[in-house]
Amino acid sequence: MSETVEWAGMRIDRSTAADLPQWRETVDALRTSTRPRAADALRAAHRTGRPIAQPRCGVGGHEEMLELLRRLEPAGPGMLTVTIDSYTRLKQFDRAAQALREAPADLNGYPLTVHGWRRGRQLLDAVGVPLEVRHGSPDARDLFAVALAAGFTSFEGGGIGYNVPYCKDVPFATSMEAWRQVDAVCGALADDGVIVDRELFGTLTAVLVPPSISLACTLLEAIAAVREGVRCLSIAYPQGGEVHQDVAALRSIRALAARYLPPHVAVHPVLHEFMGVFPRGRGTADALILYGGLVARLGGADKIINKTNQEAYGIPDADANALGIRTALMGTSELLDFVALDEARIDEEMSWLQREVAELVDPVLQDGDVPAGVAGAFAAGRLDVPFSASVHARSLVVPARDATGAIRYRRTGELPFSAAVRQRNDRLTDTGAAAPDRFIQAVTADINYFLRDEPASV
Amino acid sequence: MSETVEWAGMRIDRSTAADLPQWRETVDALRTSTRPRAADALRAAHRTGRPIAQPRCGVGGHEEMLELLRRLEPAGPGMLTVTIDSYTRLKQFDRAAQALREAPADLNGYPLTVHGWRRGRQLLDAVGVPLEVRHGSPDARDLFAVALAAGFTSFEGGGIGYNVPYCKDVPFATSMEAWRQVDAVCGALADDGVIVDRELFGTLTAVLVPPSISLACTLLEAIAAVREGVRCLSIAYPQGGEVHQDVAALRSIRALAARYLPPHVAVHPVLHEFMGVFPRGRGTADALILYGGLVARLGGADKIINKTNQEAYGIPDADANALGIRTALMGTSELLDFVALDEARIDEEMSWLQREVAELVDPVLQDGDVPAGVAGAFAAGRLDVPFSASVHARSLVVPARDATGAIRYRRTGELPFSAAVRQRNDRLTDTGAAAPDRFIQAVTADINYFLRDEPASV
Amino acid sequence: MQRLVILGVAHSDAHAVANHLIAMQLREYGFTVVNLGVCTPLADFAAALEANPTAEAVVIGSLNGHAYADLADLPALRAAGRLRCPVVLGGNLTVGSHKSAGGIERLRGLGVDHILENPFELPVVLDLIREAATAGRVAAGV
Amino acid sequence: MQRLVILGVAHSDAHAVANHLIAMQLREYGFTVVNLGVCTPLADFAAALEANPTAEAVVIGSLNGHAYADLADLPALRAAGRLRCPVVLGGNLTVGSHKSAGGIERLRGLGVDHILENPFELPVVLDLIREAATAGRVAAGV
Ligand code: B12
Ligand code: B12
Repeated sequence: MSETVEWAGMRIDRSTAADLPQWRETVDALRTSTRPRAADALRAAHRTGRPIAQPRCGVGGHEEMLELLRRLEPAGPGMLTVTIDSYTRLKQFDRAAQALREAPADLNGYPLTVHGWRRGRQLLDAVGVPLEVRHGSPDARDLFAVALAAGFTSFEGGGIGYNVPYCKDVPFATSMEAWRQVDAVCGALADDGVIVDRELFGTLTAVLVPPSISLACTLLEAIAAVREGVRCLSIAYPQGGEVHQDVAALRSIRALAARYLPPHVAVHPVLHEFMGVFPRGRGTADALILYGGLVARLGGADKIINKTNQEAYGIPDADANALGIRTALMGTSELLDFVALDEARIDEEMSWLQREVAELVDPVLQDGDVPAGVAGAFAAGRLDVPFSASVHARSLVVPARDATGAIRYRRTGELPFSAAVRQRNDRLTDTGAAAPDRFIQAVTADINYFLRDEPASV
Repeated sequence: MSETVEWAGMRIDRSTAADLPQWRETVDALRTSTRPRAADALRAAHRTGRPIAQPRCGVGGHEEMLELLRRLEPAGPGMLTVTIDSYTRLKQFDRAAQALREAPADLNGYPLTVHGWRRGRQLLDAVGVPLEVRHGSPDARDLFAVALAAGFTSFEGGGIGYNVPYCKDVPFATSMEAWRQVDAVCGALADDGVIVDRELFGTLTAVLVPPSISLACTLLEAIAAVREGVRCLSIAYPQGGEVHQDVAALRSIRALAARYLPPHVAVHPVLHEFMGVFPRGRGTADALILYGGLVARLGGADKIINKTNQEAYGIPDADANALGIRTALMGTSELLDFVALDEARIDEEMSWLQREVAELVDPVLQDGDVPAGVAGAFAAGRLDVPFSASVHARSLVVPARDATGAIRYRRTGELPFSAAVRQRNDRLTDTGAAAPDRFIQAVTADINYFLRDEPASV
Repeated sequence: MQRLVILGVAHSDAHAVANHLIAMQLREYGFTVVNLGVCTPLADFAAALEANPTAEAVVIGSLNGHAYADLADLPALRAAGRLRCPVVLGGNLTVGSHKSAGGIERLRGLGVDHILENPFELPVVLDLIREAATAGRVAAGV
Repeated sequence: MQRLVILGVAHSDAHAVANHLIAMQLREYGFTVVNLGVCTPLADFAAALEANPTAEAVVIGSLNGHAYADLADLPALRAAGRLRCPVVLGGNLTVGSHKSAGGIERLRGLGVDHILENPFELPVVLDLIREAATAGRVAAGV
């Protein structure tokens, strides 16, 4: 392992630190910056009742990244992104540097730590909306230090959501501690008047994630973050596909925040447009992107992370991404304000969902130490995620879509659910005990829920 | 006036007739053609419950027209269009020919009579969906003859809808007789097994057209057409902008057909996406196009004529038109099937609307002679259209949007409405007796209902 | 003295709504409006001017993109001594969504005196035209 | 004899779902699956092969577009006598939505033996590999 030093209370690589400005300089630059801030954009969105849209976007080369941001801005995003490449996410900085030298176009994101904070600042100056760093790093301290030095005011990730789906073998103790340090820096900055928006990746493994697992994990991360002084939280939930369930989940974010978090913390529900296997036909892909926008508005989200109609094929080109932004925003148009849902059905979903979340979260909180509680719960399967990338989650839970398309638990594994919750899930997923091969088929069908037989979009 | 001859029972210009094939040849070609037919496409749409989309499209040059059709087809229209230029519409064939020679790109449509039926046939052969001729000719007999010889199976127009908005001084007796002859040819063809889809232009003057006027005019045209043997009718209604009213109007098309037309006639409700002053900003324009698709699906339309986000600027380019098709179709996606409306409110709208239509139509039908009845009613203002282009409609009616945005009658002029209908309209439009200058302002505001303060789309 | 203008829409063009509203607006403003309505050949404008020689201007709308072709006879009419009063034109003057300045130039080349974007400019422009006429000269474009 | 394969996801890649499902599917089909999971360096595949010398193939998934860079060490490992059994690769192998054939060629150039579109082809391909091995020769691509 490389040698580490302390920067703003976080331990980061000596080589990363060597290139950074002094901490006070960084704080002053952030405090006096006249650039638009993420927290303000989110607050404004909340006031208008219309979510802003934000694409994922990141390419290897610096000029190409500038160009990409400039091409996306006219589509009307309320925030833009610097999506980080897989090497940087996993702290394989050398490989990122090598790829950047040899074949920048082959990178699946922008290696910010390699490019350095000065170039990051150029990205921020290139457009008139705030930028967020989106990545997937179980330990993002180096990346966060560079991002702050550049002047970013929004940073995604957390000790659960950026561990479980993004690496094989990082213990929760490690990732929770790394993110505790990030959050503590945010707390210190908040005391200095600089609010950093911290988005929590409730999407987890993205495919058939039961809403209560998503909300439980982000809620635990939120509680941990607030304890470190974080004041602005974007809590992201992945669209599952059934409108009542998705709206209930988005609305539950505020309800749970009111119950578990202090009132001085700004909480912004965020919808990640459908994160599972995306339809390959342009018609359904576009419709799904639109649908996400509409669900976000109905659910009271402040932000939508849009998908594109090239999602099923590969990292989208700028045109497809711009169209994705526009299509998602179309779903938020006031012209669709006549769309109303069965509120009783949503209330019922909300009440069950919040009950499930409480049954998952309350035991973890019992001992007061959130990071330790999280690690222990995952080890025991009392917190769990389907299809985990990390070996530290047991993936004993098995999700299934019910007859309406809503995501339920086919098997609850070791989750500490009450009998009532288990019975409801059993009832909703009762399709007879599937034989093993039928089982793979059934899960695959649920995963491929939005696939249609139609002409390819690319 | 130029000399006329008879072709298939219609009187057309000798010069037009000179170039046409024999009538029997035309019938045989239509009967044995293996090209997709409009009537089948509409029937299929009806069966699936999802409207097909169709753009307006027409450019002067023949190669450019072929290219345009080929570029629009991949967007997934269920039918394509040959939109005819203004000269040809008004039988100024010489000017159309001159423009085609000198500056084909300056024409606002495809001069089919000048290009001739052989080229028309090339258009039909260029794509895999049926084509419709859309125009705006008070007397379309020449154009129809050329269209039939080419092999078109769908033709828009009628003695009211293609008179009132499209010319200054053609008496209704003239236009009704010209269209009677067109319909009689369709009747003869139907006896030979060839079904021509006849679309009726309920859009009229397009701007703030009260739904009962639209439905009354197309219903009268439909009755006249059916008497001549027409078997397939597309009855078009222009989206006004208030969802309950628009859905009520679309659903009323079938209800009125059941009441006034024999059951052997296929009636296809068609939504013309918002036909008034179109928003200039891309966001609202796209959203309005989407909204139209959704309204069409909710109203049970079999076809949507889509708009484009360049509508406010000029005839759209192929890319904008393709996107318009896709956006309209997005509104018909099954992913939005959860959208439900207040059915009681729609029922109430439907009942008033159908009552208004009956109060307009029944007196005209009293004497049995529809063309004469129509002419007399317009002369007396018992049928009327706001903002008429034709001097033969009196334009004494004044429309207004009510508080919900629905289009009502501010003044009913000489329309023979019952006291109940008038009272309801008075109540809904009661904004105090507007002073003349306030009046222009109020009407303008209602016309500009969808304009927003946002960046231009072109 | 009662001010008078001749109003109408170009020969191949049937768009009526702006025409209705502009007529209302000018009447509101105190003008007598001889409204020839839609689809009016240039010769009919000339004839109306001859029947109403006090007209201050001939105001033509064109929305369907055919303005140039529909006004192509203006030089010939003027050469024949007709339609000599200022011609004011407005609407959507060329075909297509991507307009170029050339389209407007071409129309000026035909002798169109004033090309306006917005009908609300009409009263001001008509006032200017009258002032210029009173001063014995014609304003050279606005 | 119990058939055995080594399964995993490329070094920089954390996509887990296909990996879970392919493991289930192969077990269903009767294989013993040594599943190394996501983010697996090529050296770990080699080590697993050394620990399980009867493995019929090393089956690698890559979805994040980094297949080429993540497998770049294959020639060096092979030259060192390691990872000598057939390597089967599948997933989304290059960055971007507009794929070119060159991306696949490059991977073959590294010595990847089989590149598959669909995991349902796996059993058939594994059967072919075994036949070829039994016949004492290695199938030259599928
Ligand atoms: C309503 C409408 C119709 C109705 C008209 C009903 C009627 N008889 O009035 C219907 C559906 C029948 C129709 C038909 C056609 N239309 Co139309 N129509 C429109 C639409 C949607 C609104 C026009 C309108 O009434 N606006 C309200 C009034 C108050 O404003 P306005 O007309 O836009 O005019 C403004 C300015 O131009 C200006 N102005 C207008 N006249 C004048 C005159 C003077 C002197 C001045 C100073 C200013 C001025 O002031 C107004 C207010 O700002 C426009 C697109 C749009 N704007 O959204 C297309 C539009 C004008 N139509 C268009 C066309 C081409 C046609 C057709 C030729 C069909 C075709 N080929 O597509 C036919 C006309 C056939 C013919 N012979 O002319 C095109 C023009 C294209 C171009 N120039 O490139 C437009 C822009 C649509 C499009 N994008 O393709 N149309
Ligand atoms: C779910 C998902 C995620 C989840 C993954 C959770 C998890 N840990 O598993 C999350 C959100 C975390 C995620 C993260 C990222 N993702 Co992702 N993700 C997807 C998504 C939506 C579905 C993938 C999936 O699970 N499918 C279900 C399984 C069953 O099928 P599959 O993986 O698609 O694989 C099929 C085939 O490829 C093949 N196959 C797969 N493996 C193998 C192996 C063998 C041997 C064979 C024969 C066949 C085979 O069989 C499968 C069934 O047909 C796809 C897009 C899509 N398809 O809709 C993007 C996608 C794969 N992701 C992509 C990327 C780039 C990333 C990131 C790098 C972020 C970024 N820069 O954008 C990170 C990963 C970071 C890292 N270190 O790797 C890109 C890949 C781009 C490219 N190649 O150009 C895609 C295509 C999205 C896109 N359009 O940008 N992702």
